[in-house]
Amino acid sequence: GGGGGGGQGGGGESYRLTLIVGVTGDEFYTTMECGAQAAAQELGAELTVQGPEEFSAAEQTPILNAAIQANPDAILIAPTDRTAMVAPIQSAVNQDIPVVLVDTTIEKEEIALAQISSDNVEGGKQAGEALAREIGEEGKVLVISVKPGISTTDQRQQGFEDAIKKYPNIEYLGTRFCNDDPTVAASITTSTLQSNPDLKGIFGANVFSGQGAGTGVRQSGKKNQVSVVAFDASPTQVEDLRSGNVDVLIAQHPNDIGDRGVRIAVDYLKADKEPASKQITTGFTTVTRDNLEDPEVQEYLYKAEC
Amino acid sequence: MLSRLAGSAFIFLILAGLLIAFSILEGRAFLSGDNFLNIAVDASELLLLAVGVTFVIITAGIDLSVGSILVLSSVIAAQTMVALSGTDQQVQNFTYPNQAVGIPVGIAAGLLTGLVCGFINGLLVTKLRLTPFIATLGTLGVFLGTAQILSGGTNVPYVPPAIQTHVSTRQLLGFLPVPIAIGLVVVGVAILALHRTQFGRYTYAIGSNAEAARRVGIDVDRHLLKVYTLSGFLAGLAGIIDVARFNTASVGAHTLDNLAAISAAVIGGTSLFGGIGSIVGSVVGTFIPAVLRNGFVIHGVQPFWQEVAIGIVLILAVFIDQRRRSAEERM
Amino acid sequence: MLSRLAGSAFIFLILAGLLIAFSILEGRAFLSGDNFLNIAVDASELLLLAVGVTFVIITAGIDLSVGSILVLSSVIAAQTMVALSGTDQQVQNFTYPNQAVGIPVGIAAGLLTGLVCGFINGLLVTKLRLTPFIATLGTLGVFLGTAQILSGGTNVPYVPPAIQTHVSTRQLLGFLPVPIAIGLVVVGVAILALHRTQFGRYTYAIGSNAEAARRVGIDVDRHLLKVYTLSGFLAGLAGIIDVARFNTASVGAHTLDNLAAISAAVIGGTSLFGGIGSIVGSVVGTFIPAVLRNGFVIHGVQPFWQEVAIGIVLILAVFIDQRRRSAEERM
Amino acid sequence: MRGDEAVLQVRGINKSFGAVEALKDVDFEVRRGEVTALIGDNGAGKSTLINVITGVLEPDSGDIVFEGERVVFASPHDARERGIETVYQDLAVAPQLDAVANIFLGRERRKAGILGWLGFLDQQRMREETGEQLEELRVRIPDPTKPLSTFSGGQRQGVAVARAVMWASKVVIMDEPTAALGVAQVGMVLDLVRRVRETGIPVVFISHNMPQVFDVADRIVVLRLGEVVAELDPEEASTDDAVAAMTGSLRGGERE
Amino acid sequence: MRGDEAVLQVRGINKSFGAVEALKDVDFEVRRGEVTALIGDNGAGKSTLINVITGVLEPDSGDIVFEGERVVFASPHDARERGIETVYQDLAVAPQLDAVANIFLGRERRKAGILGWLGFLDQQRMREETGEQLEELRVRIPDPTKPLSTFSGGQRQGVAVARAVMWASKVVIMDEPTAALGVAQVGMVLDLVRRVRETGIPVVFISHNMPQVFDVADRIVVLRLGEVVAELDPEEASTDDAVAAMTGSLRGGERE
Ligand SMILES: Nc1ncnc2c1ncn2[C@@H]1O[C@H](COP(=O)(O)OP(=O)(O)OP(=O)(O)O)[C@@H](O)[C@H]1O
Ligand SMILES: Nc1ncnc2c1ncn2[C@@H]1O[C@H](COP(=O)(O)OP(=O)(O)OP(=O)(O)O)[C@@H](O)[C@H]1O
Ligand SMILES: [Mg+2]
Ligand SMILES: [Mg+2]
Repeated sequence: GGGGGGGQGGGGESYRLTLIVGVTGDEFYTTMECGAQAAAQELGAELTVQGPEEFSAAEQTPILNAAIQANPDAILIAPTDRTAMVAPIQSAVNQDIPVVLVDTTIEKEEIALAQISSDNVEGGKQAGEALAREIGEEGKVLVISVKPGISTTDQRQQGFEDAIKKYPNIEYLGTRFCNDDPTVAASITTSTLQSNPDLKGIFGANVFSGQGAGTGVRQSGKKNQVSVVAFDASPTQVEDLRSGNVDVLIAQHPNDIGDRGVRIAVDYLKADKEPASKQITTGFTTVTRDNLEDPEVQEYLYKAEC
Repeated sequence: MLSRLAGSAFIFLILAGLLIAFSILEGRAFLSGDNFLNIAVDASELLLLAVGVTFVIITAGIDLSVGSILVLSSVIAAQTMVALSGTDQQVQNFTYPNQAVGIPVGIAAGLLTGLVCGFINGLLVTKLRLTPFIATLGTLGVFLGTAQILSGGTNVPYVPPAIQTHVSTRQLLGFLPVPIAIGLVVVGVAILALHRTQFGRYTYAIGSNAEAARRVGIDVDRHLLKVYTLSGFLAGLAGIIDVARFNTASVGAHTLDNLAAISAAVIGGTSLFGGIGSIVGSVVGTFIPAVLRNGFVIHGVQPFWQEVAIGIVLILAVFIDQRRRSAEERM
Repeated sequence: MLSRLAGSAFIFLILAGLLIAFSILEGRAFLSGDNFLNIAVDASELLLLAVGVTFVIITAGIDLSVGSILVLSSVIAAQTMVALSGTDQQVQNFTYPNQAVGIPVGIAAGLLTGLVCGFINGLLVTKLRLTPFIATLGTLGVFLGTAQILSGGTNVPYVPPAIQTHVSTRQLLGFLPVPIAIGLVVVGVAILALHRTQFGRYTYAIGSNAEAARRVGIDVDRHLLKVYTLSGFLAGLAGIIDVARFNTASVGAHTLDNLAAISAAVIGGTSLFGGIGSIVGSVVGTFIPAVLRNGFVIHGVQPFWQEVAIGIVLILAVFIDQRRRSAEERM
Repeated sequence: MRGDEAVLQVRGINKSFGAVEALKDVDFEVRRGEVTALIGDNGAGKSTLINVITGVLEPDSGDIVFEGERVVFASPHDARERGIETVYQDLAVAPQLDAVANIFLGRERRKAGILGWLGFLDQQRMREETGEQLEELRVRIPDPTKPLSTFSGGQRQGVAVARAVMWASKVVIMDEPTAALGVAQVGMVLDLVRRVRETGIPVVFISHNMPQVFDVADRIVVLRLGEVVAELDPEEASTDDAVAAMTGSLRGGERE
Repeated sequence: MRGDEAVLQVRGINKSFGAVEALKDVDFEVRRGEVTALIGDNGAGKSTLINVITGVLEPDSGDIVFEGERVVFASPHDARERGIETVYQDLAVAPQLDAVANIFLGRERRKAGILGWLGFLDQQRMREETGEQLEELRVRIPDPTKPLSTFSGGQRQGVAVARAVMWASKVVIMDEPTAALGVAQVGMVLDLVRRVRETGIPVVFISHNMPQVFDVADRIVVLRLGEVVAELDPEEASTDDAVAAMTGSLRGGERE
């Protein structure tokens, strides 16, 4: 292994890294890509980004296999399933390609060089806490998610549920799925407001869920009654926050994840240096209209372009 | 042609039946003007796609690329609006000194994009003689990829909110949201065009027997070019509505819109083998799943069960409609 | 029938051309046994779906539910394996005392599920006389919803890893991964069944002229029932491979498999209007996109550009194939 | 061989399509070794009667008696099983299949042994038998292994006729088998009809061409607006009688 | 009115389908006020010749001269524009459309004024004109507003004939227009052919039925295996001559 342009040799050499995201065209991963690209540029490495069209192991596996075939010096991957991606990642490791897990993880995480993950359960908890605060700890709340079987959003939903359990006056209406289509998310919102006119809060578990929830609330003219908490903090979401369509954003730190992933990989390639800790958990930032302009919050807003 | 209308009138009854059932079950929660307006606004984009696809399917074609055209049009519309409405600095601070120019030009750009995409589909089908399935499967990827390249794969930010207030939230005559108004106009024009004009006549003739159409002197290729362009244009229009509703261009969404639009047409009685179909049917075919989804959410049906229930109701609705149709034919 | 084979041989040449192009471009990174085996394993599930769907499409039908059947079969297989291989406690500690029973019974349960789902599709098409598009659109939702209800919407955990080591990682004769072996057997049997047996003959006859088939005494309904059941069974088999490869049942995936499988068939020259098609064509139609994706990833093409490039190559490939075909007909 | 023995009888058949009464109380019989011509204006109900006899359509009322036994043909399969073969007016061929496949459709020859049990076709044998059959019937077609969609209308008709004659053991029904045929081919079909009669198998022959009808028929049944209005003996009646009966301008002969 | 003036001439037409030479150096002309019968065995190339004349097929070589001017019909549209109307052997009708729509297909009547400019159809007027036309031609069909798929073969043929006659201003071509017709309907079509001739418009009439051909034709052109082998004068030649020329058993008359 390690052939091609790699080698464990000197500093001047340009390492070829491949980042495989969970799904292409997703703001979160795009921002992660930005962070990774910036770090790669700084360290003189060459980064290729790949990813499947659907967040699924069946779609991601062929891409990982092909990427291995190109024999990069290291692979950064956001595995789409804890169990399913073990074997494909193992085959990369078997070929002596170091693997850094970014954002999500796998059951046998020890085979990876490191894993830098957002704790999505924790993120969901923060969303729950934030929503509880927004609605004065009482009233009906709803979750809108992508579709069942996607680990990241499932965990956010789980964290959210855990958090609101603590509030006896909050009535949880359950989770609805929008197939990652904001139009469907909007219609779920308007329909729910028909049956539960006293709905107080919605948690949109990803970009499109939140976007659709905000639109649905506005369409029903209940902007003042219903609080919307959404995951991620892309520029359009920040706009929604400013305009009041959404009330709270749970920003992950994808830029950070990408940046650190590349650094860990390059460090290892250059100096054979394993990271101090194999497990790095990045945090979340709760963004509201009030703290939006704070510099430490601004830092974590996603970027549309690098 | 009369029996065709009678046929679509019957599937209309099935939709009415669903509406009545949910009204009885849910009372005011379902049966309210607000709810119906919301259902209609939410379905407005799909409705436009379904109308365009209906024309295509009646010619015995298919258009898998409508969702991608929608996305590409919305990206180009949104980016044009952002670029023309102010400097980078200005728009990032949400001030849009030139939005009076930017928004209309953006809308025009989006519509033009849809038109051009549809035209490309038409060229592939008529000049390269590709089967429509392959042609539009190919452009599905090309258009979507282009949208992703242009937008960097993210939703387009900083779209002037005025488009939202002027198009999506604005209510004509004090109650009619603009997306519904657009939908009504498009459906009205489409009904006339399909059932009352030469354009519609040729559409049916080509789907019924393309060789016969050619032999009586119809320029089949030219007509197909128009039909695919129309479908693209309507997808572009849906893209504009999308931008107006969400104040951004949603690049990652709309992957399943093609299947949804084709389904709407087929539920409404349009034959995938061409020559048979109606706009009214496709309208009903758009609303049956929309109403079911709305009613089930209001009723509080568990999401997993919803999938099952919608599938079953769909099968039953079309089954009843078909029985009725063949009974009519026997009369 | 000979010219049909010649036709599919030509699209084979296009695939060969792609393989050669990438081999020249990428050298050993692309042109290696390992890489080809990986491509084949990755495409094995889609291949089975495409084979089943090819039979259906040749009868002038369509099967939109194959992805859902795959998911439902894999959920039922996985849950059966987990339930029978040990107590809850044991499996959660990854010990599987009864897996020698659990795994085979799970596989049987998954295959049976596929069979039953396909049979249901067949019943809807033949007994309720629904258009295949609507019937399988309905069951698409029903089967997927059922899978979600059974699994609670999450991937099924604690599947005995032995299925992975015995089925997916295991290499027959020291080099042939089991999914590829299954694919080869299925493709071989399907080629014989379609081109050499009465079953295949009836499949073509029904798609070519269903009424004529009925008039010569073919029991059209019975045959269609078999064809849809076959498609369901192959989807079930693909579900088993999915469980074996990923050691879990993925409920959230496979939404686009139906379109992918139909595309594979159509790229391979199968006509959506029935009566025309071949298994070899569908195999090639499965591998053209798979090879393109693999080659582009190795070459480091940006994902968004990949979409565009795949779309263009697809259009070109089918265009060349069609030109060639009509040239042959003219001869 | 010719005789009065009725192989197939239909009695009191009624069939309507919505408001159109296509068949009104029709009695009709086919006798051993006889060619029965069925004639009538366009839309008289000839094809509908054939479709009822062969199980394609279910009659609204009426009985079918085959070889002395009341039968219900629920599908064309049942009629074919009993040895009744038909050349349908729309031919009922599969255009994407070749002549061999069409001729053997629903009656495929399978390989011997286990392969045959698995459904494997004996293509070789079918090709040979097709060649022999076409030879014997003197039907000329370009290439029996080319799809029928490349054949001219007359050539397709030849294939459909060959198929029916090849398989019939009890009755052959031909619905306008000569409509698209050239003079020479018509001669061959009429010849064929006579040869089938020689073997004792009765033929039902539908045509609008009176010379052909009078040339070949032993008995002429005239349908008009769904009713049997006359039965003529070609030896006695003239073409004008037949035309008069079909168009209703004159009763050409009393019903039996 | 009848004369030697050629309205349409084709010269040296060749057309092959792969190995099949469907037309070999064919010369053919259509003269003012004349009915030209085109006869020949199945597969002789009659329909192919028609398809070449009407722009459906492009000839491999050869010229078409229309009204003294060399023309190239790139599509059937061009031929129709020039006033050439055709009843195709496969009818070329749209089964899902009704008789009115089929008769006016490609020639729709539009509403007056702005609506017409927008493409709105004057359905009322088309229905009326269809009624009149069918009346005049004495073509009987069940209901002109029902889709053609519910019509019998003869009824569809009636619609196709009505369409051709209605629109022709220069030439009418009929490829086996009587194949599926009953005796009475055949009489009407032959009558129609004569009436068209009266107006000076030449007719090309293809049929396998010799009595019909001799009844109506002014001139008979015989095709055999893609070649024009004879031109007969029906006043002088007999049916046997024609059959002999078609089947090649005898030269029935020397080429002009
Ligand atoms: N499937 C159908 N639906 C509606 N009407 C029908 C159908 N089949 C036949 N008819 C009508 O029934 C009548 C008898 O039709 P049929 O085809 O039996 O006539 P035919 O004697 O065979 O005529 P032809 O000589 O033209 O073949 C006609 O008026 C026809 O329009
Ligand atoms: N599209 C085609 N492809 C291949 N061969 C064709 C095609 N069209 C016609 N042919 C062949 O060309 C020859 C002439 O056919 P054509 O249809 O002109 O005959 P025809 O004289 O009209 O016969 P018929 O009396 O049966 O209608 C035949 O051998 C036929 O098989
Ligand atoms: Mg008939
Ligand atoms: Mg012909």
